[in-house]
Amino acid sequence: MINDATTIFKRPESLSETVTHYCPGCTHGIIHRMVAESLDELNLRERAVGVAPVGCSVFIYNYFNCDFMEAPHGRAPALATGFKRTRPDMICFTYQGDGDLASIGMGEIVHAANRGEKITVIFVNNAIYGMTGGQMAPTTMPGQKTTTSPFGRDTNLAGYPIRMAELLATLRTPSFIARCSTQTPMHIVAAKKIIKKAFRLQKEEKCFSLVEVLSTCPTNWGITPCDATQWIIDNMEPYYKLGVLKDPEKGEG
Amino acid sequence: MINDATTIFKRPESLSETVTHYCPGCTHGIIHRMVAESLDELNLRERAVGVAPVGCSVFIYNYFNCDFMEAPHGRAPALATGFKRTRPDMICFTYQGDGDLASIGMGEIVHAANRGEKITVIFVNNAIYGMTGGQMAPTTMPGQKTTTSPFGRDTNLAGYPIRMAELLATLRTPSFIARCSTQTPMHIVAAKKIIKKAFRLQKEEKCFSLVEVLSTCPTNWGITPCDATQWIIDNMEPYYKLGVLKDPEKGEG
Amino acid sequence: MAKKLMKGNEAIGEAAVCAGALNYFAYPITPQSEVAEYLCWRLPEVGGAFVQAESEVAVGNMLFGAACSGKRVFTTSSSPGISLMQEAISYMAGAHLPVVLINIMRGGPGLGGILPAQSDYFQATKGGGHGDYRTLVLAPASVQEAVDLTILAFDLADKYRNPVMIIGDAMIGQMMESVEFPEKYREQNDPAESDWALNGAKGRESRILKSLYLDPEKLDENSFMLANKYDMMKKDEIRYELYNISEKNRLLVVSYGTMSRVIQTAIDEIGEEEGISVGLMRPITLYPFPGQQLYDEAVKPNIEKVLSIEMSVGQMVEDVERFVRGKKPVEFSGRTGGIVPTPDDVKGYIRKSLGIEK
Amino acid sequence: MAKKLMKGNEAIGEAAVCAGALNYFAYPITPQSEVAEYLCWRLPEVGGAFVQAESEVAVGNMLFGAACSGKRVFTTSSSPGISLMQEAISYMAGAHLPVVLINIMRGGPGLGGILPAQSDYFQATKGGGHGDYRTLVLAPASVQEAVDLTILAFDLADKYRNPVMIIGDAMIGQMMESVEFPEKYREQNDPAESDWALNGAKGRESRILKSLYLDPEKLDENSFMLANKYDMMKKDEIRYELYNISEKNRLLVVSYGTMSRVIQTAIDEIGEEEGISVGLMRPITLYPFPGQQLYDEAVKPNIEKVLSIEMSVGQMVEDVERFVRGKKPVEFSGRTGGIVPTPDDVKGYIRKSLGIEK
Amino acid sequence: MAKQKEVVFAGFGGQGVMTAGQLLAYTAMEEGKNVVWIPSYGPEMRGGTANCTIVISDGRIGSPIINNPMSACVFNRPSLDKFGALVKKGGLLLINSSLIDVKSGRDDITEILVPVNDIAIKVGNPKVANMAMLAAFIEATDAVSFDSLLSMMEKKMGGGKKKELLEINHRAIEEGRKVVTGKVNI
Amino acid sequence: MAKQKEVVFAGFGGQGVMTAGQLLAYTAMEEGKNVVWIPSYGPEMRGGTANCTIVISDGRIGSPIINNPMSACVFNRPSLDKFGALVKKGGLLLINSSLIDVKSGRDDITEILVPVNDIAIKVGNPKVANMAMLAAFIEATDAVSFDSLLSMMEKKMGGGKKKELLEINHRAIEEGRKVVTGKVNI
Amino acid sequence: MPGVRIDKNYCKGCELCVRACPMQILKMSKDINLKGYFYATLAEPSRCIGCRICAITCPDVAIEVHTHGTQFVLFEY
Amino acid sequence: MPGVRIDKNYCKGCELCVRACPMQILKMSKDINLKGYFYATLAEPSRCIGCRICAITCPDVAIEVHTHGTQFVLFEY
Ligand SMILES: Cc1ncc(C[n+]2csc(CCOP(=O)(O)OP(=O)(O)O)c2C)c(N)n1
Ligand SMILES: Cc1ncc(C[n+]2csc(CCOP(=O)(O)OP(=O)(O)O)c2C)c(N)n1
Ligand code: SF4
Ligand code: SF4
Ligand code: SF4
Ligand code: SF4
Ligand code: SF4
Ligand code: SF4
Ligand SMILES: [Mg+2]
Ligand SMILES: [Mg+2]
Repeated sequence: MINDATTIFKRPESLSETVTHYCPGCTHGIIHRMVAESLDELNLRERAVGVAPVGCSVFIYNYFNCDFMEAPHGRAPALATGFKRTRPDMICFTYQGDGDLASIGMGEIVHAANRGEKITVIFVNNAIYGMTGGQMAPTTMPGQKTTTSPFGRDTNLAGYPIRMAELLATLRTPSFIARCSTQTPMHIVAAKKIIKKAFRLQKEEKCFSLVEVLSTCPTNWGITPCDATQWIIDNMEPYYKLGVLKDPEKGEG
Repeated sequence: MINDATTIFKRPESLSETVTHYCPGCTHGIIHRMVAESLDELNLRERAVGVAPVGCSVFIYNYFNCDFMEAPHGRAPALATGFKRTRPDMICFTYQGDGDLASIGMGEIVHAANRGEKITVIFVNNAIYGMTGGQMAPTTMPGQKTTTSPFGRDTNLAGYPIRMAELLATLRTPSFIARCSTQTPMHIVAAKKIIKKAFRLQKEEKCFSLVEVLSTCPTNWGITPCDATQWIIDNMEPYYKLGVLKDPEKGEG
Repeated sequence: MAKKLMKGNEAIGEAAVCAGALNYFAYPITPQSEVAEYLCWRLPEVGGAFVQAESEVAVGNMLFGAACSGKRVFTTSSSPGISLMQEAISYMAGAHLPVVLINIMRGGPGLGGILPAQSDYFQATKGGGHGDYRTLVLAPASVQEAVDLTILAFDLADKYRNPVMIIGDAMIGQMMESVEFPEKYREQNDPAESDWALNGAKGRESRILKSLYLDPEKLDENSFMLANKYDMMKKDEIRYELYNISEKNRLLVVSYGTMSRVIQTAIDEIGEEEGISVGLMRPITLYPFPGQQLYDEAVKPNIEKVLSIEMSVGQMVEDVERFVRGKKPVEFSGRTGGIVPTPDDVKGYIRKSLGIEK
Repeated sequence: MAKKLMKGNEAIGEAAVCAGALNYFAYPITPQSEVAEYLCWRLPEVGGAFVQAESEVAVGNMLFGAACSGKRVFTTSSSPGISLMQEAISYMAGAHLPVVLINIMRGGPGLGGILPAQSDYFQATKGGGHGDYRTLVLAPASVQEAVDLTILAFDLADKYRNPVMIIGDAMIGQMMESVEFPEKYREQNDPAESDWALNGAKGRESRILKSLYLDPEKLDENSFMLANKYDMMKKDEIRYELYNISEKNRLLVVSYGTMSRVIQTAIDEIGEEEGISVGLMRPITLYPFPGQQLYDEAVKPNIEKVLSIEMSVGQMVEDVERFVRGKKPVEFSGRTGGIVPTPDDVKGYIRKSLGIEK
Repeated sequence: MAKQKEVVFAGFGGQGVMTAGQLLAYTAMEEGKNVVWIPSYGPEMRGGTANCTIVISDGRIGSPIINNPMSACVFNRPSLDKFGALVKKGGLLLINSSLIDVKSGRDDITEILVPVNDIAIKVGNPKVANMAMLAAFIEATDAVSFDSLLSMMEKKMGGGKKKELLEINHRAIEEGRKVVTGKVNI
Repeated sequence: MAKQKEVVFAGFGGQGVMTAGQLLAYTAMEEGKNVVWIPSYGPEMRGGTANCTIVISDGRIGSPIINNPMSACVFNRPSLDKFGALVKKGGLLLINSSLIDVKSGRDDITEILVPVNDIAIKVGNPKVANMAMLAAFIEATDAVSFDSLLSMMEKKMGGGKKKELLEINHRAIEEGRKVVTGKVNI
Repeated sequence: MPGVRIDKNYCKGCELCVRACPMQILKMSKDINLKGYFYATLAEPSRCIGCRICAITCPDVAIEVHTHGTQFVLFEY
Repeated sequence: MPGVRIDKNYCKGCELCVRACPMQILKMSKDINLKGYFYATLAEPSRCIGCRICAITCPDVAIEVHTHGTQFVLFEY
């Protein structure tokens, strides 16, 4: 039916042809694609090295056509630091979940950002530990039920969700820190721009960049993929405000 | 000569009679005394448990008349969490240096604060690793010479100093976060009030509290004690602004 | 109490409650997350508390602080998580603290896999942390034994004021078996009664729990004090089980944990089917190791060889070699990474070791 | 090159430069901070880079990332710091990465002290992390040997694509001795030439460096692949030194590192002064251990006993027992926590072992 | 050892194979037998394969790992491919004929086709397919009694508003039993 | 072994004992000897005690740890108390008589009193007390030659504006030598 | 004329595209694919405006968008 | 009349009190204490106003402040 046509949207080259292991409707897949598109558009694939986290996205290395190393849980920014300092001519990015980055990896991400490592961090916040079966994360919303907070997150015992982007934006070292989301197509369009900018800043040897992306986990939230995007709008977005929090090109540095 | 007199300033009871191992003029001693005075005044000594760090203040347990445990480097907030959750009826405080708290212990302090552990953290920022012989800390000032930054801290490679109080104040969980200093007697007077309040808030089972205290390290800064206090005024205070950053009693929570 | 069918992970959680250990600190990791998922609602019922830590480094150190209270405290984790606790374990041993750590082992090294393995034997028994210390190590072979040894672990930790580890493979954690718990649940330790815990310097000198001794004589003394405790354990705490011991045995197999059950089946089958008589020694305490007992079995005249079978590439076999002292050839067989040798595999190992063709 | 008088810590730093290892990651800790204090100015001179990490956990993982580049990378630390790297070491071994880790040991467990000890033998040789892996372990006895073994360590790490550890006690780090460096300094590895490093998927399939194998067959295969490498090391890399071997020897002492030098003096003295003839075996590779060589020495007819002398409460002695296979009684003597047994102490141990009254 | 019964339930995640196995295990325990239930998960959270093994015995249970189970209930094609070949000679294989249109091809075992998805849809709830399979297995092997099964089911599901569901389960069990025409002595 | 010389320099931190020891070690190495310098610090950063041992030998140096050194230079009372007792029979003990007003009480060793702080003040810089002590030790033992010492000192201190300091060091050395009246054969 | 091509074997049937399509012209199939999912299909090809919103939304990159001739670009991506 | 008592064996001679005293009446001694430090002394006792500033400044808690009779309190501590 469709022939002689111009393709106006297709699978980016940086993405391999593997079907992912993600659950239906899990927005990890969208974020993967945006990263891959950014690598393609900036022509970075052949000198890019990704660092896989431990979390649902642990198999990310199977889905990209670029080199990858796989980090211990939470330590991806340290691996990226080590690699980038040894090969400053390469492009290095991490892809991390909220358990990985905001819980066990807190020390590593704060210090990588503070040293101003010239790496790009894609931080996928789905307010839960996806891979291990839905335990409470530091980013879990107040009252949210998880397998380790069966009566809902109790802020008296577990505190409030951590806003990583805000926390990192307090650091004086110049960096690019932004939060975006995947809940509607227009959010995705905006997210893509931000992710691409984060990679561009690395290409230009400018600064550390971190993009927090609000993401769904229909499986562990126990709702349909469509309801999950609505859940972001209703519950996460009011607390995790979207926007660019720190931008070296805006002279705030 | 002096007899029949009223004592208007004396060694607090919570302090033991041991001569400390600190270098002459090191303000660790002043901060110890203020903590001890707070314990005395709030009548907490008999149910207080301190957590010693690794750093110059590792021997703090020899200088106090209250129970103490000694933590691995950086992990004092985790020990305090464990103890306090097991004995909520006791008073638990940590005393940590900047290498201890802001470098290796970043994950533990952020998460203890975020969970809202009802502990008190005394954070002694002297912009250097004192005990190990003066290496660069995350809090070392730009251009400051240390044994691992012999040409001065290079912000291009090591980033800017971390402001822990500001960083922790971004957390949503109610807490008391303040920064004070030891550089002049009037600063000490103000610091004492803040430290005491931090302990009072724990006594009242209110919240997590952290007091950052700017402190000197004449030995590793390579200057006299008097010059060291001036160095705080000239170099540290403009960057590490003094004040209360977060106060549960001011309704900011 | 009536029998219950329970997953090993949940049974371990209930066993701790039963032992009066109501302060639990953990970080999720497959294949043991069910312990936390069980205790997060169970502990509040009995006045206990579970803290989900930010990392296993924090877990180890929360345990450290909690243990200083004199109450019974514990964690559960799996291999990589236990690696992250090594510094804290060394500190707790150095400070003479009672604490129970349960490792539901998965395949390694590195991220490895999530299936059963026994490749953390060295880490557990030799001390993966720095310095001269040991943990007492127990290895259950069934869900019921996991319960019993968990309860015992707390007693031994208190008795010796030393960390006690339980190492079970993922099977122990994941399988359901029927279990019985003691009728009587133990009260928590009363911190006020402790003569070493940090319970407030009221009417007494202040207490310090620490591992720092800059004076080398004192540090040496502390290390030999620890060594002394371990010698006492060697005298009093060695536990093991013998299976199918007879004078006809040609081979002595050494194996622990669920692996040993597979071997029991294989021994039964190879005996019945092929008339090959094989005995099994199953250490229950891996440290202290039942070394003399092993030696005594190994030297029995009919035994041709000693065969260590493990879900690893060979770790316990080094201790087996050490204790058999050259009296009989020592061999190793096993698989790792999540592969559990089946009874047929084991029969193969036995035949190979004895040079029997099928 | 001319002889230089150098502190061990600084000499180690220079040796790494000499081996073309210009990427160094570390966190301060006594008694090895001088390595970083030396390299923080030395590396920039030669186009290298030192990153002061926020913790040893980060160090281990920075090394991991850096090693993926195919260049030579390393760290130095001391006992508690090494404990914090156990997870990363297990991962690096699992991912087949060449990396050099240098542990200037201090007394433990816990915070312990800052003086020389040898109580991390188990951690280094058995693998303090989880899973089936090993590190090749070298133990220098002088500053010159620290230099030579550092250079060798990088070669071996590259050869086997496996972590290599050097364990020296605080004496090695703190003492000054004269050293010579090779004339020719080695170039850095060219990452572009590597057939395994991550150097960009340009004109080739993408490469993955990882330790995760959810398929148990694959994980098992990876573990046995590692085991195979270790078998090769056992064949090709065993290094040791014998001292004062003669047919008159009544005792064989086993000892490594600077401790062995004290023993050499003691052996000289007790021979001269009391006519007691004692031999020494000094393992240079602690893993793989010169086990067969030890056995061969131990079984010599005049040898009454084998004595392991360590600055610990007894760790290597377990390997000594294992390899002597019951042929001669094995004993242990030593102190720990920072106490270095003196030649007089050692003579006492020797006499005691041989049942000689002075 | 003759008194030991082993069965594998295998299918996609979400087909209820774990629950069916657990219910069998609970029932057997309630009847005073020794029992082990052991799961095996694939790497995927959803859409992966899942199976569990149940060993029921009057005596001590040795290996919880069974190479060649005496029986297997397979809910999908990959499970048939894997476990069809593993069942012990003389053993029993129950095949979900709603989703699988082939057989194992072996002639040394007994095969029974159970259209469990069809049964489930028929009785009004696609989720009870697993119960139909379990019923067929019990009917064929007498591994436990149906009385015990039903009372255990009641205990596990609780009363109240769950009553309707219980009803549907009962019907699925009835239908499952019907498929089996004789006993298999395993 | 007769060709081996051992000396401990011991005092408060800040008295320059480490530097003096290192200078001796460098000089000995430059003369082609084998040498070990090994420090020992107390737990305190400042105000603690510090000492170092130097072993100089024509042959292989075995133990870097010396129980009973052949000689010791003690700069303060605690060091005298500790090392005075340890010096080998027939050995040599140099005592900083500016700060220590007692002797070791032993009659099996040679003792030399060197008022090093007084000398240092006399030559114009309290920091060079350590050089006076080192000079006295060398004068008494011929551990190294003064020519080597001076040229090593020059090398280590560099030229330029340091010249004045070098001058003062020279004078301290001269004064230190003068105190010693004879050779001690250790 | 624009159009989309949905690779049914990538599709996991999450229905996000169905909800996102501004023209509401995507439907779930009645068949299942190899992995057992009901997959998305383009029910009314003629009404497709080639906006790419379905493709942008699809987590499994199952959708390709083509056009033929003039194409009105609603937004940059 | 106020006054201070300096325990010379706690004093490490840091001179912080000397600089802090508003009356400038503290001086360093010419003798050394047990630890070898020149310690602080109250050179002009009669001019002491009992403000406690020296004591508040002392890192080694070497200073006690006494008073006798009426005392003007400059600040709370
Ligand atoms: C040291 C260590 N601790 C724990 C784990 C277990 N673990 C694996 S993934 C994970 C959490 C993943 O959550 P997140 O980072 O939010 O990623 P998601 O799965 O939600 O994408 C945990 C705790 C591990 N592999 N290693
Ligand atoms: C795991 C570990 N790493 C490193 C050290 C060494 N260490 C001891 S104290 C210290 C830094 C102390 O600095 P800081 O916390 O600022 O305290 P200060 O001495 O300045 O008061 C370090 C790195 C250690 N003891 N343990
Ligand atoms: S578990 Fe959650 S995060 Fe993981 S793949 Fe499924 S939906 Fe995505
Ligand atoms: S080294 Fe610095 S911080 Fe430590 S005691 Fe001395 S002055 Fe204080
Ligand atoms: S391109 Fe636009 S109109 Fe066409 S199917 Fe996709 S979302 Fe609908
Ligand atoms: S969004 Fe993608 S995976 Fe989801 S239904 Fe549409 S085509 Fe299928
Ligand atoms: S009390 Fe005040 S006036 Fe008196 S000595 Fe102290 S600082 Fe000076
Ligand atoms: S402030 Fe204290 S230690 Fe310093 S000189 Fe004065 S009295 Fe002495
Ligand atoms: Mg997550
Ligand atoms: Mg500091």
